[in-house]
Amino acid sequence: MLRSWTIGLLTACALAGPALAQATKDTLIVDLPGDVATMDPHVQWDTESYSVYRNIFDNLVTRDTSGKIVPQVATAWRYTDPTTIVFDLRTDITFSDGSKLTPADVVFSIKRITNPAFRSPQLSQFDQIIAADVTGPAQVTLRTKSPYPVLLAQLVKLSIVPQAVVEKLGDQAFNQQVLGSGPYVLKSWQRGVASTLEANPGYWRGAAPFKTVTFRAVPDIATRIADVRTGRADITRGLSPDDTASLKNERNLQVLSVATERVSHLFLNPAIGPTRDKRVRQAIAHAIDRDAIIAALMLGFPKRADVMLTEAAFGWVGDVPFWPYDPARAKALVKEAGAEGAEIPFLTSPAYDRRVNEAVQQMLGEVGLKVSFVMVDQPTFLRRRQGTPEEALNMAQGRWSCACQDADGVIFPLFRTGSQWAKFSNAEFDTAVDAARVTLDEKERLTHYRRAFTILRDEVAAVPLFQDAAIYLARRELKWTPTPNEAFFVFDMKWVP
Amino acid sequence: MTAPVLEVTDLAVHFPGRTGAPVRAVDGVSFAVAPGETLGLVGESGCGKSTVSNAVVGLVPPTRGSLRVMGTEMTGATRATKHDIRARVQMVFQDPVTSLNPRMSVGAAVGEPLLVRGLASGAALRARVSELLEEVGLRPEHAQRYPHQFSGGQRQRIVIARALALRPDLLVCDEPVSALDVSVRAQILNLLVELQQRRGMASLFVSHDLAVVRHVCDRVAVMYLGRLVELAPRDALFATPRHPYTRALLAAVPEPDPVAQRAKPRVPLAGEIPSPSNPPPGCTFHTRCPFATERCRQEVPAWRPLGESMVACHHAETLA
Amino acid sequence: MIRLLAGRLLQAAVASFGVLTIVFFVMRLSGDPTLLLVPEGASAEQVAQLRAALGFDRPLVVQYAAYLGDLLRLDLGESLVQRAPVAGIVGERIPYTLALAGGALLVALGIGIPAGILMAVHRGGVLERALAALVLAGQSLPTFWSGILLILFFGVYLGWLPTSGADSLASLIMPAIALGALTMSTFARMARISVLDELSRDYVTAARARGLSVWAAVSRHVLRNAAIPVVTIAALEIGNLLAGAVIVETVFAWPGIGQLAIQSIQARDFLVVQTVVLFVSSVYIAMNLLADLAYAAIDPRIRGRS
Amino acid sequence: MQPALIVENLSLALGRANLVDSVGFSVAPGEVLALVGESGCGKSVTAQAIMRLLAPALRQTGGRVLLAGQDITALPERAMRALRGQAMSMIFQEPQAALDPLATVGTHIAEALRRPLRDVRDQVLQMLAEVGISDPARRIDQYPFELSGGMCQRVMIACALISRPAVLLADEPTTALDVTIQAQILDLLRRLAAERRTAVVLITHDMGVVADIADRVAVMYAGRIAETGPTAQIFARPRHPYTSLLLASIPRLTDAPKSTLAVIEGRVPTPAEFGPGCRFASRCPLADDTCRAATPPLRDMADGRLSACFHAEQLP
Amino acid sequence: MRGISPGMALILLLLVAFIVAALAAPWIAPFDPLRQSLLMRLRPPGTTVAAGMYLLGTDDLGRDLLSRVLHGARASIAVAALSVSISLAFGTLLGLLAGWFRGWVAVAIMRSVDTMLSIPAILLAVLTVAVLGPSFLNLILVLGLTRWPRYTRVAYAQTLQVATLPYIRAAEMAGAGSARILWRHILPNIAGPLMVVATSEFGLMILFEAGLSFLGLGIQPPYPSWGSIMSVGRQYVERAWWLTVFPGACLFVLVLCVNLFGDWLRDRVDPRSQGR
Repeated sequence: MLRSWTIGLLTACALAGPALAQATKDTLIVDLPGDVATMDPHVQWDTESYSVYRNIFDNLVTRDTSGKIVPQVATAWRYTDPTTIVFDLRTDITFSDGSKLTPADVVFSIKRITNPAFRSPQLSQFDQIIAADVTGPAQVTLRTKSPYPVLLAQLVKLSIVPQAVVEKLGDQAFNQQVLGSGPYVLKSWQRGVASTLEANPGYWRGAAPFKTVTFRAVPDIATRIADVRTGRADITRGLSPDDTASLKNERNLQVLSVATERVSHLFLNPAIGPTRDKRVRQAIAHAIDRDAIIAALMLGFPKRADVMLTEAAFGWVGDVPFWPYDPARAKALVKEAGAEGAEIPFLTSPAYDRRVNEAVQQMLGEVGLKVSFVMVDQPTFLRRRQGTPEEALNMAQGRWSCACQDADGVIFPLFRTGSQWAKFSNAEFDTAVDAARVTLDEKERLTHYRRAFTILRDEVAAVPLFQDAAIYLARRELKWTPTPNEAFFVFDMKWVP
Repeated sequence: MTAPVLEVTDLAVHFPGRTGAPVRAVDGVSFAVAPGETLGLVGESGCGKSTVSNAVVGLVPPTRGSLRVMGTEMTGATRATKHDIRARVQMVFQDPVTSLNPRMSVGAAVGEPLLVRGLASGAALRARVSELLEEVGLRPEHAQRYPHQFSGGQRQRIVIARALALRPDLLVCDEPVSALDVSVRAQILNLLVELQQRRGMASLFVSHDLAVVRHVCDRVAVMYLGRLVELAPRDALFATPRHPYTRALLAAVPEPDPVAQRAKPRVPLAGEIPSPSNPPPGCTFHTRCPFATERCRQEVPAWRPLGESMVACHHAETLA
Repeated sequence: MIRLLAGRLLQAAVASFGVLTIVFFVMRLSGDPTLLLVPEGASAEQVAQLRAALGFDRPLVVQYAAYLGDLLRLDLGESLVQRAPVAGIVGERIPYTLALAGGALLVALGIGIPAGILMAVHRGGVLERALAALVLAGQSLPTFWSGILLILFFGVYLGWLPTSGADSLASLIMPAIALGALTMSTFARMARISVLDELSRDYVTAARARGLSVWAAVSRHVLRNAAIPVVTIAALEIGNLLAGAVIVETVFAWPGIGQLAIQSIQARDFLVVQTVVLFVSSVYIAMNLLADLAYAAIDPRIRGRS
Repeated sequence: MQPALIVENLSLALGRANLVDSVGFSVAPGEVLALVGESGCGKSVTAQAIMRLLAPALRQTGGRVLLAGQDITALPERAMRALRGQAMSMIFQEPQAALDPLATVGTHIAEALRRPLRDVRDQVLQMLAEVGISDPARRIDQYPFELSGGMCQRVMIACALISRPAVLLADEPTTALDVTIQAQILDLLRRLAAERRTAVVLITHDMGVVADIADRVAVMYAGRIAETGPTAQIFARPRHPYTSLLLASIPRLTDAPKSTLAVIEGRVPTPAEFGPGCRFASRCPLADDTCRAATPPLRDMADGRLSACFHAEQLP
Repeated sequence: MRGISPGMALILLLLVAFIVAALAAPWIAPFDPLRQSLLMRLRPPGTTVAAGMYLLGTDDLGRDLLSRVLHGARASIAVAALSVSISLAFGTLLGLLAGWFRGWVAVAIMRSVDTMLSIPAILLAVLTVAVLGPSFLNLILVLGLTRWPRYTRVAYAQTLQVATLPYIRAAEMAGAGSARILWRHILPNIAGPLMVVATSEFGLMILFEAGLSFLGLGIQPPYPSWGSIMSVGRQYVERAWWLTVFPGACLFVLVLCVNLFGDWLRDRVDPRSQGR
């Protein structure tokens, strides 16, 4: 303990030297809003942790830049029956300590994350898997409780860890000194400060683009922008559209953006208060000028969304248009419902864009509905939003991501009767999403989802606003195309002089 | 003889000391004040005279001994009894600046005892306050003003008016004129003498100034290191002091008369007053006494009558 | 002296226990972190399962007793979020916190105390007013704004200082100034008051009557006497410098315990928050003890007491 | 013989208020002059003005101070510092407050010699013995809180006299002390002043102290000198109504007890209330329109005394 | 003694001006501070539209900054004034009780003071806001209930001092009970030093609210406070400087004036009564 203090003090005080950033182009410095919570990929999966350990591990399957699920550790897969799937694995992958990645490691990884005693927060994404077995020298077989169409999408997030190392070190120590088969190796991790990765020389997919990559924790966006401007960092994320306005002209910088798989939406509670009346919900839908919000507030970065899903996810349908902006109609509906001047409590937290909330408040005010904000911090927000309809209030903003890129991960938990998020209850909707959940046939599933989205639109269970944009600021020489899943896969970046 | 207004018997007040040993501020003091009488209590700083006056008005609890006011025992009395007795004994303090609440009008201060004891309120209270102010030589309209608008002498008059409000049987004056300028001092002394005569009120007059004590008191008690060394009628004490300390004290007072003062024999008392937490054995004065003998160092002198006086000295007879 | 210290330690123990209890219960009242940990689509059963696994389904009193039991065994527990021993998580931040607090204290003492003394000695003069405006300015700007202005000016436009981080002495300069500015004015005002107070005392006139100049009287006599109240305030302020630096640490990306505490509160990482607060209050108490010892070193009246 | 200290027409102002007005006196070596008056009469600020240690709000508006014939009024601060504690010294009313609580006895005295204590230890020990402190070798390293008030005043006297100054300003040196201790200190002062030929300006309000020790007296009232003269004559036959009333108002061991004391009615005017005439006029039984209109000059009464009263001759 | 220097007069004048502006905000503000205009976002000072001139420009939702700064003064000053009043009242009461009754009462109260002081105020505030949620009322309660120990310390020390004075003993002898003595005799005489603490706390509370706004826990949108305007405007430091500069200047001048006023007040009440 004492020793680490002393060392820390030395690092803090003694290392007066030039900024690290401009050293050589062998390095990449990334400013993240926070530090890695856990390096162990089976524990936390918050954006910061994921951004870092994603580069250290390989997954069973992955997505290409277009979002299609493609092989990684697995070369091919097939269903032998609706609940059993067989994966063929590569045999040429080694972990960075030189040991081979075997089917046993894959099975170990699945069993580890699904073991309730391990208390993985990600457990619910994998708990449909009830068995994993090595069924050949390069083959594993998984079985699910029931037909589970989202399995592959979930497996995209499953990192393969080396069984021998984990068992030797124990969970706590492994978290400190993770080791995987990915393009990078963890070199050092100063909690709360930075983590540094080094290229894995023997990576099976080829040489990594940077010798070292440093991820720094810089909570304040203004400071992160200053870091990139001064070259102290090469890339950062989390900019708001307004931040880009004065940066677009800077010669050394580039603003990168991509539409993510998150849909910003307004949840409407049909169980309580004035929003029980469908006409009031419809009025809200008509009152909100989504295009104005996107153009004026968000400077055109996000894409308008008509359903509660993005094109990047399976289940998206383009032929269920949402209610148009029509304030006159909205006013009339409010009047018809006798809800003029009705108070609409709006639950929100600092995690949601304040300006969108305030714009919505004004737009609803113009059609005769009085929005009042109830601000709570994020944990409380989550608790109340999942609590009783009274706790969840009449309205709230949401930015849903299941990271599985499938409609099942979005509208099922949000609207299916019995889910703690859902305050909406519709038997026909329930039938449709239940059916889609256990059907492997994509066409059939799509039909179910079209039905479900139509019901959501007609009942106005929510107002989809837009597909969120992820905005990055990078040095001009960095070449990278950001992906919708907000992953920071360094292997895909490179310097171009 | 009528019953005394105040009867103090073997009073002791000890405070916890810093070093562990208790500070014996007052250590076995007995005296009585008769109705209409003014008893002077003199001594140097630290001798315990102020502690005696604080004990008499109930501001410090006695460690030992008895305090009777108008025949009622104070030590161990119930709260209600104490509350009643307190009305019979009032006090005038040394510093007229700190003895009045600066944020309270003079009228409110003088009327407070009457108000909180429910003896007067409203117009009656105002009338009574006016009366009291006039009695001490102030004007009724002064009631509206605040203490800072008055000079030291006037403030002391206000304090006296407040003390008189409850028509006490005993007025305890703790160095009432030592913080005042010479010319003002005379005004207050005249007022006190006048009040004694007009009201026939008994008082306990604590002072370090022998000339002042002689001027206002009927009998005088001399204290040294927590004990009485001599108690005598005024004229007897000043004419024939029986205790060597009384004599030294008298000799040390500078007379405002160069001829007399320079003619005085110079026998200044040597040394300093010992600490009351560690008093010398025997007669506590023996460390400074020019007449001390071995006996004085061993044996505590008895409190005994000698002529008109009471004295605590082994050699009182040989001094005279 | 020993008795004084023993008494203070007892008081310190009581205060620490109070701190622990308050923070424990306030934190639990704010809800538990289970919902923050699970994926958004998790079902009620899955949430309940994790909650039970983390032990948050037990009655509060049981959790409290368990926590105290662990503490008595000097076990600070494991972070729910980071899955690592809390002692290590907090411990790794402490050097940074100490460096920042030290730097800020240096700024505050180095500027604040001389400014306060000058203000007292030049009372009523132009110098006093100029210094007053200077030291008070430090306390009149929100740090989150002055911080970003410092970064833009010295970091981006001039390029003199690193814009963020904690990897060099240079990167300590701006956060230390931003944090020290607040404390500086407290020190300056306190130093001014106590020097003024001492200057009005007779011994200063007496020293000057012996032929000492004002500055000689100040340096030979006044400063030691004036130091006593300043030491008290300094001890009080150090607690604030340690974990009150939340905003400065956030703006300058300084990895101290203030930032850790805020992030842990937001993540409901109870044990980390409790440990941070325990650490800060212990330092605060230790500083008060040190201040008591400092009095004794300065003041013979206290030293003389057994 | 040349006076050790001459003060001529000294005037001091606080803002616009004329706090001290044309005060003058002189003291010869070995002589004790008592500057006597009630609080607020300006006697203490006069002493501070002589030392040039006035509070910043006060300013000298006229007059001069001669030390051994040298005019020190316009001396630069550096030169004044050389005189303070060397050619003229001062002692104070509250001896315990006048000593730095955190410095030892020896440090204080060595400071007056402007030498480190270790260089002058013997000299300091000798001085401590001379001011009557028993066991100087122990006392020299003690702190003020370990000494009684009387001993602190002895230390102050040692500080003041160790450099053998020509003039000692003693500002109420015994007021805070008990009578028996006061007698000791007065004796000490008298002895040392005589032995060392020090001119002493003793500031006091106590006529008893004046009678005991002073060779000459200057009575001050409201910032002006009322009268000056040899002690015996002032007490025997005051030449100013103020002095006369003051003496009559003091209770004495020889008076009739409980008799009515003479009283000076009213109170001292504040500086804001100072009018054009005699400042005592508002309280004076002899005052007439002349007194209220014009300032009475200090007149020579032919017996070595000066009085600032138009009616001095009417006094008995 | 009663004199007020010209500098002090200016400070008092400014303080009065701030309070008047805050009170009169609804009548003197040129626009509705909540009225957005997405087309008029981030316009510089002096921009003229049909409805009038945006004298200080507009914010990121096209609202008039001058109106928001005026209404923000209301919120900032109200939060500070109310929270200071609460902690002043509560802290003083405890300090009076501890100083008057001494013994175990004092031990209990002063130990809780130690406890409260050893938890950094900002952490305690963030924690409590997390529990209660950041409404205007809760904000005041949180600030009020976390800052009382400062007053308790001063009130305790002062009460101990005043309680020994003769006029308190005179009141006891008059027969006054503890409540009367505390209320009529002690409280008025310790008010000076407490007001000094209160002024410096007032400035701190304004900054504290601003800090909490930065952390997302201050006055809640759309209602403005200086802190919330600035923490939003911080994002636009370079692009729309007016968003931080105007409220920042107001905040700076107000806090500076309050602090200077506090120093002046401190010099007028006995300096010796401080910090001991």
